[in-house]
Amino acid sequence: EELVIATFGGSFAEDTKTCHIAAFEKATGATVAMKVGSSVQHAAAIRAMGGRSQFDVAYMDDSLATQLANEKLLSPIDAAKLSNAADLIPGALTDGGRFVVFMLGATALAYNPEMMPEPPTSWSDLADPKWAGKIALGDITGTSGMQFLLALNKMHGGTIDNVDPGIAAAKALAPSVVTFYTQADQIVSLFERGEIAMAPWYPDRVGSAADKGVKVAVAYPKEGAVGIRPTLSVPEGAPHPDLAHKFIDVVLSPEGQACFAERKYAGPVNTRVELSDKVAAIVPTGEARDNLWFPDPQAVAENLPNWTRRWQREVTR
Amino acid sequence: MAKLTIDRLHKRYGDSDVVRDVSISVADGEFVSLLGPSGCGKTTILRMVAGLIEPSGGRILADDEDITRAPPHKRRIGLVFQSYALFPHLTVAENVAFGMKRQGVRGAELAGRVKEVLALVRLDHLAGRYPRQMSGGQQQRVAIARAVAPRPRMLLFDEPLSNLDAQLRDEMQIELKRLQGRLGITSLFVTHDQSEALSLSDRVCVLAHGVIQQFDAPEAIYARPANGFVASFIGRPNRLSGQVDATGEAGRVRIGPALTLRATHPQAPVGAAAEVIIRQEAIRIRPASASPQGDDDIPGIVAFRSFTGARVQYVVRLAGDVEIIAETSSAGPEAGLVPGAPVVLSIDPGQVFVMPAATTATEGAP
Amino acid sequence: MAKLTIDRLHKRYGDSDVVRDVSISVADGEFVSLLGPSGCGKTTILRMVAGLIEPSGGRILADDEDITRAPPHKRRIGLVFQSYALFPHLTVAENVAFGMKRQGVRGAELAGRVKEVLALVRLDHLAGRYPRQMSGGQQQRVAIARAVAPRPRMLLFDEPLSNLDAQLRDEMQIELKRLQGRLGITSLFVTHDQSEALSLSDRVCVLAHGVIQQFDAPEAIYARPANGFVASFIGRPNRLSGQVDATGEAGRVRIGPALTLRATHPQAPVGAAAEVIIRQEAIRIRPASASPQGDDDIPGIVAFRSFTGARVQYVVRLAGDVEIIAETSSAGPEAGLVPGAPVVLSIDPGQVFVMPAATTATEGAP
Amino acid sequence: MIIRRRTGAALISPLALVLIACFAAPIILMLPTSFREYLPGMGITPGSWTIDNYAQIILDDYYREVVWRTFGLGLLVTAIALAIGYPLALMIVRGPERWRVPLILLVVFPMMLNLVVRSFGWIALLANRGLLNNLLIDLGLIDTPLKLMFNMTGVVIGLVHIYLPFMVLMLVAAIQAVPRDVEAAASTLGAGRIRSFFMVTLPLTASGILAGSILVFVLTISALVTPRMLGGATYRVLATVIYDEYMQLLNWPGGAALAFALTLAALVIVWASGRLAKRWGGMA
Amino acid sequence: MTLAPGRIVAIIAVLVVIFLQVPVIVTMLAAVSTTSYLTIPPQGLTLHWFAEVLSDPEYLKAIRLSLILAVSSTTLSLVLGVAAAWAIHSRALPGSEAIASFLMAPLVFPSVVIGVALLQYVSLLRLYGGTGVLIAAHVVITVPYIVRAALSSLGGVDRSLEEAARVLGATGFEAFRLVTLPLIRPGLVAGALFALVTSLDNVPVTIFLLAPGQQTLPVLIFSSVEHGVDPGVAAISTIMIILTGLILLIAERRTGFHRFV
Ligand SMILES: Nc1ncnc2c1ncn2[C@@H]1O[C@H](COP(=O)(O)OP(=O)(O)OP(=O)(O)O)[C@@H](O)[C@H]1O
Ligand SMILES: Nc1ncnc2c1ncn2[C@@H]1O[C@H](COP(=O)(O)OP(=O)(O)OP(=O)(O)O)[C@@H](O)[C@H]1O
Ligand SMILES: [Mg+2]
Ligand SMILES: [Mg+2]
Repeated sequence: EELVIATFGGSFAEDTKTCHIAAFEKATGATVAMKVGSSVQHAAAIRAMGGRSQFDVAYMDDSLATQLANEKLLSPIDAAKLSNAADLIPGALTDGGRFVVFMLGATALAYNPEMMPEPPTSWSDLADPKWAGKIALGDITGTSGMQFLLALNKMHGGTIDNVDPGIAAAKALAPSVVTFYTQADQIVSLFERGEIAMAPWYPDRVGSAADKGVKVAVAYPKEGAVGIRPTLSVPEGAPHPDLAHKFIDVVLSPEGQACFAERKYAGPVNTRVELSDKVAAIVPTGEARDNLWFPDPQAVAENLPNWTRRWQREVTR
Repeated sequence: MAKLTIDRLHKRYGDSDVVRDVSISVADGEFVSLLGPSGCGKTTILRMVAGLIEPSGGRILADDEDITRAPPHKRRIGLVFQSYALFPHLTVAENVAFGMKRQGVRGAELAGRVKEVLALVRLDHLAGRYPRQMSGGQQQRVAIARAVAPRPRMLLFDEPLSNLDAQLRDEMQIELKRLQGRLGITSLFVTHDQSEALSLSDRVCVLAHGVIQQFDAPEAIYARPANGFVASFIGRPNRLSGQVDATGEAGRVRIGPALTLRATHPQAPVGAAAEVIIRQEAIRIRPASASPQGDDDIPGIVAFRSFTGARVQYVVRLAGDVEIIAETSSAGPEAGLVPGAPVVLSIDPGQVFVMPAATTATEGAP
Repeated sequence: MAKLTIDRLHKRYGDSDVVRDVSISVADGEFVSLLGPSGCGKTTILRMVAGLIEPSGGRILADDEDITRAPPHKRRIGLVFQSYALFPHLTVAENVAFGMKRQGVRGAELAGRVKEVLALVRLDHLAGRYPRQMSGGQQQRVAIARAVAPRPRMLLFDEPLSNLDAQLRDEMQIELKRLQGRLGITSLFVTHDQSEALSLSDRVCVLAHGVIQQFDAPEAIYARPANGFVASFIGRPNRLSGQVDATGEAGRVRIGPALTLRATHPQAPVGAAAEVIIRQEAIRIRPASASPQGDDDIPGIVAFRSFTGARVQYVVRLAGDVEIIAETSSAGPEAGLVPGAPVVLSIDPGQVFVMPAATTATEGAP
Repeated sequence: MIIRRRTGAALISPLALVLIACFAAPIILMLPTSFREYLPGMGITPGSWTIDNYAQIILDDYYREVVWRTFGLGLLVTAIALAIGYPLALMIVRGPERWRVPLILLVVFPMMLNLVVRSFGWIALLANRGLLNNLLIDLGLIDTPLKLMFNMTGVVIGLVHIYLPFMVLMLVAAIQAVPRDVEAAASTLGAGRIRSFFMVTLPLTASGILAGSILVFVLTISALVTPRMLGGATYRVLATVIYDEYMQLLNWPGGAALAFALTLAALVIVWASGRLAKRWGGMA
Repeated sequence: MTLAPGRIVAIIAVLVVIFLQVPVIVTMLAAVSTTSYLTIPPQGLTLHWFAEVLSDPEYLKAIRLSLILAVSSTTLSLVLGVAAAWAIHSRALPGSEAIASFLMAPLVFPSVVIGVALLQYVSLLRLYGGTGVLIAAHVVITVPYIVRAALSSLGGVDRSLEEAARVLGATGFEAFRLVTLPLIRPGLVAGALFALVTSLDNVPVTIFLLAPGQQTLPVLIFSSVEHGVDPGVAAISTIMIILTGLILLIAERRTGFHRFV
């Protein structure tokens, strides 16, 4: 039997193979075929296949998963089939939910330690005139952009239903921004050439980049980083729902989580995982994890088009 | 090889009739020329016979088999295109071999026949060249060789010699005629060169505006033109306007205020405005001093002399400022007249064609 | 308008010399034709004069001004291209106006001159057409009009009449000559039609393989060819192989085992193999019965008869199976001979050109 | 007569079938979607129909701006590709014979460079600290880096680079078809080199210019990867907006409406420019 | 001589050619950097990335599928497109003009939407992705180039050549194969080149239709840059360019397409 997983590309796929697929194949005797792409592509594909999914398991951001769950394009997760369900951190799996959070990421501050010997401590460091023309922001079409907007908004007293303060603050930042990046790797080359000192980015990516020799490190702002909860789900009409659950269980197992954390700097959702110091410095754990703020995915899904529109018209125009 | 019958063939483009109910029958092995001004429908007729244009009406029969709707490749008719239409990506030999290969001729036989046909058009030494490496005349000969090679039952020629110089043209005419005679291939030949048409053909078909004007043996066409159009189209005519003074055997026609010519059997009634057509070669010119003047001699003055090699042409000014062109052999005693010299012309009344004024348009649709 | 001097002009392509040290000088207002077989370098010379090809050596002078390296648009030389080279995106009138506009002619004057020149070539009614909507002959006339219109100081014509039918060709020749005479434009004219060259030109330059063979007045070229090549290229020659029997005024040449002809001043020594060139029109043919036989009469039998309108050609078989072509007027009494009829030929010994056997290749480089 | 109507139908029908089955049918399935309403977070609302998706393209000034920008970008890229491609094409056709093959190969090579990789190349070259700016600063020609990337300049450079080979190859074919004698005729009639180029060569290559321009224009206005990578978030064109609507926001009704509008407008422009160019080339 | 392009034209042409080569050179340089991220100018010099890429089964698989797709869809497009172009050119059908312009539509229509629409469509038909569907999709996006190229080269072929072949006994198809086809071949080379490039570069349509486990080179590159690129992608591009160069040189030797392209 062949289990089809719609996962992310590049090193993510490599690490999935090493950490999860090998163990899964060994345990079940089934094989795994990967379909690599981004969250949005998987979401679009699941929508297009309209309940006749050829994917068994899909990797997606929580807001997209929420959206598809609302459209009933994902089938409910059966917690009873997941042996690790009990060990998960709160919020990873809601009862009757249609997806499960398999790692914790965050939008935090990436910085160039050579240009900034003192690590940044707050989102507001981005607005420091000292760094004008040396910062980059994510565009709202990427997770980091959207989350940074919400973080700014919260810092300036806005709520999820009113992002005026956030938009205003982003607009004020815009002139000192080198670029609103749309592709994670634009950021790598910007850091690499010393074009920027600081940008909201993902700790796991910072870790990978730093491993490759790029001069970049991560700092968690004191206001709290914004949490990212990549999810696993079983689309409606998936050919092998049982195997899919087994696969998800492997991903959630302490071994799977630890392996992924070590290789991919993914914040584990299984409470029984022990991390090395190097990894612990990067992934959200301890205080940083407690400090994480998770915007309500339902609200995000509902408001994102509106925010996007405003962002495009008022900030990046 | 085959008899060709064209029966009330018609072609209309939009609302203009380009070929109008043309019927021509060509006997087995006969050589027929189509002659007519530019745009009169010659090419159109050939293309209908070859199957490249669909007739609007009428039938085409080869040996009593109706081929009006047969596709071109089933007709076994060779066509030499006005524009050669050589295959630019094939060598001369490959061009010539094309048709034979379609018939399944292969190997040594093919090579032999290609060689033979190329020798016929004097191009065996250029077999390996591409068309673009050849001069216009050479290309034209390849086109002939290509059409002849598959031994079609009929050959259609669309001005096949127009780009050759005088000598090569003469040689090719003789070759063509020999070839046609030897193989006995029924041929339909289009040309704008009358002497070519007259010398090569068993019969000549003169067309104007898509309508047959006369279809007869060359000498009959020349000596007894059926109408004004044919008279003025064949030969090198002087065309004058006049008025008929008398009809019948002793007809007379008046040209301008001061000149009257004898003309047997004018084709217009007395008093009618007429077009008078006299061929240059039908006029004899002599120095005024040379010989006693006859009754019909017309005095004039040489206005212009033109030497063309074998012939000399004179523009002679007659009474009433009428100008007429006469020609004579450059070897004869009349070759040396200079402008200003007084001369007398004598014109055979049987060669003076008098036609009603309207019938002689020589140009087809532009 | 201007004198043209071509001084030791040379053109080599790779390692073949296409034009070899040609010197021609054309007087102000003179009309000179270049005549020669295909590929002999005629077009190449014209293009060098126009500035479209760079000479490998030699000079070109217009009115003593050296223009050898001047760019074409500064030369004020009109050229009628062999391929017409009309501007496909411009109407006939716009094509004709092109050169005048470059000279700054505008408005009413421009329109007037366009009209005038188009009338000259009988195309004023087609001024608004595009070249592709016209027949080949019409396009050729536009090309002439376009070259003439800016009144250049010199006109170069590259086979400008090759696609016209006999009548139009005659008319256009006369028009061209009139125009050239009226405007006095120095002209260099290339043609493959000898009678055209002979009748239009003040002088004719015969070329072979890029070398001038003879440069002289038309009648001189015809009557006194400088060498075997010219003799056989001009006119319609019979070419026979023979052997010189006697030289000088009372020369004789033997052709085959049984035939001897008189020839004044053979150009080869006694006993030498020779090429004998006799023009068709230099031979008089009579029925054997008609008149008393003279000393020089040669008996023969008509083998083949060909009617070309004004002329009739006979292939006559002489003693020893030698075949010779003779022509006569179709109006004369000798026009009606049939194959098999016994005839006698008489040939003016002054018209029998005898040349050493090797000099008379008529084809240029292939 | 060379081929009959029946043969013609037989020849064209395989392609027609493929296009109908694999292009027209799926696209037409999308057409109803473009008249649906999209509720963020909930999905496409079944049952209700609306033309808002189309109306907003005209009414919303942001969309209007993107539309104008897209078509403006198309024109600009086409014009630049034409302006710099023509001399190159001219050089290939009319330059020294021995240069021809190398030049053609050098034009074709860059076509094989993957779009994404190519974009990275441009970022490395044109960014604020890229090779070019560094060079200029080191040479003392400029003090502050030129903004060449993540704006219109970057997109234009990137797109011109991608589509230039298309333009050049089309122009080469067109210039080759101009008879040399016609140009020579212009010069014997007193037109200098520049004038004969503008009065003869250029009009005679009108159909090639048109074909190349249409191709480049159409490809430019539908280009996605390059504007995304080199334009950044601040320089959005229709294709990126459609991508975002479709992919990021899952707003298929809005995206589909934009896609249909774009295609329709492009086809109309293509058709109209064809007529114009025909008139220019005297072929009407 | 007189019409040789002037100095200015030559200078512009050289600059344009240099402009075209710049990213190529940059990519080639990036491919030999010892760093594990893309950087220009390269630091150090190594062929490690070439070895890496050529020994990576993912890449090899992706290249293989990409080539299969490119070659088969270009071939199919050639067959279908040339046949259709011939019919359009011969004006054997009413509305030929309209058909010809409709064929431009796949070029303009946003390819993401084509991709999603196709996925929706094949899901409805319960076909799902896979090589067959991919080839069909690539035919759709490449065939416009072939039709354009074929139409414009057919326009340059003298009609009477085909007629001459017919009169010499060739059937309509033989006439096309023996006469017209060889004459338009150089133009088709250019069209095929456009088609190949388009197929080899396509992400938006392909990504939706790949079957699980399938991968094409552009999709692989595209999805790997989202998660960090190394000089491997530069190496693979360099390999593709060199490969293309070789193929073109051979094609040039065989068909002399530069005379017409
Ligand atoms: N496709 C067409 N549509 C309309 N008219 C046409 C078409 N083809 C030919 N004609 C017209 O038909 C007439 C006859 O043309 P055709 O080519 O048969 O003339 P032709 O006698 O061969 O002339 P030429 O001696 O110049 O070759 C011409 O007046 C021409 O304009
Ligand atoms: N570019 C070239 N390279 C090599 N040889 C050439 C070139 N152009 C012309 N020739 C040769 O130069 C010779 C003269 O050519 P040219 O065109 O001047 O002949 P022509 O006398 O005008 O012949 P025609 O009467 O056929 O027009 C020919 O043998 C031709 O093959
Ligand atoms: Mg004709
Ligand atoms: Mg010539």
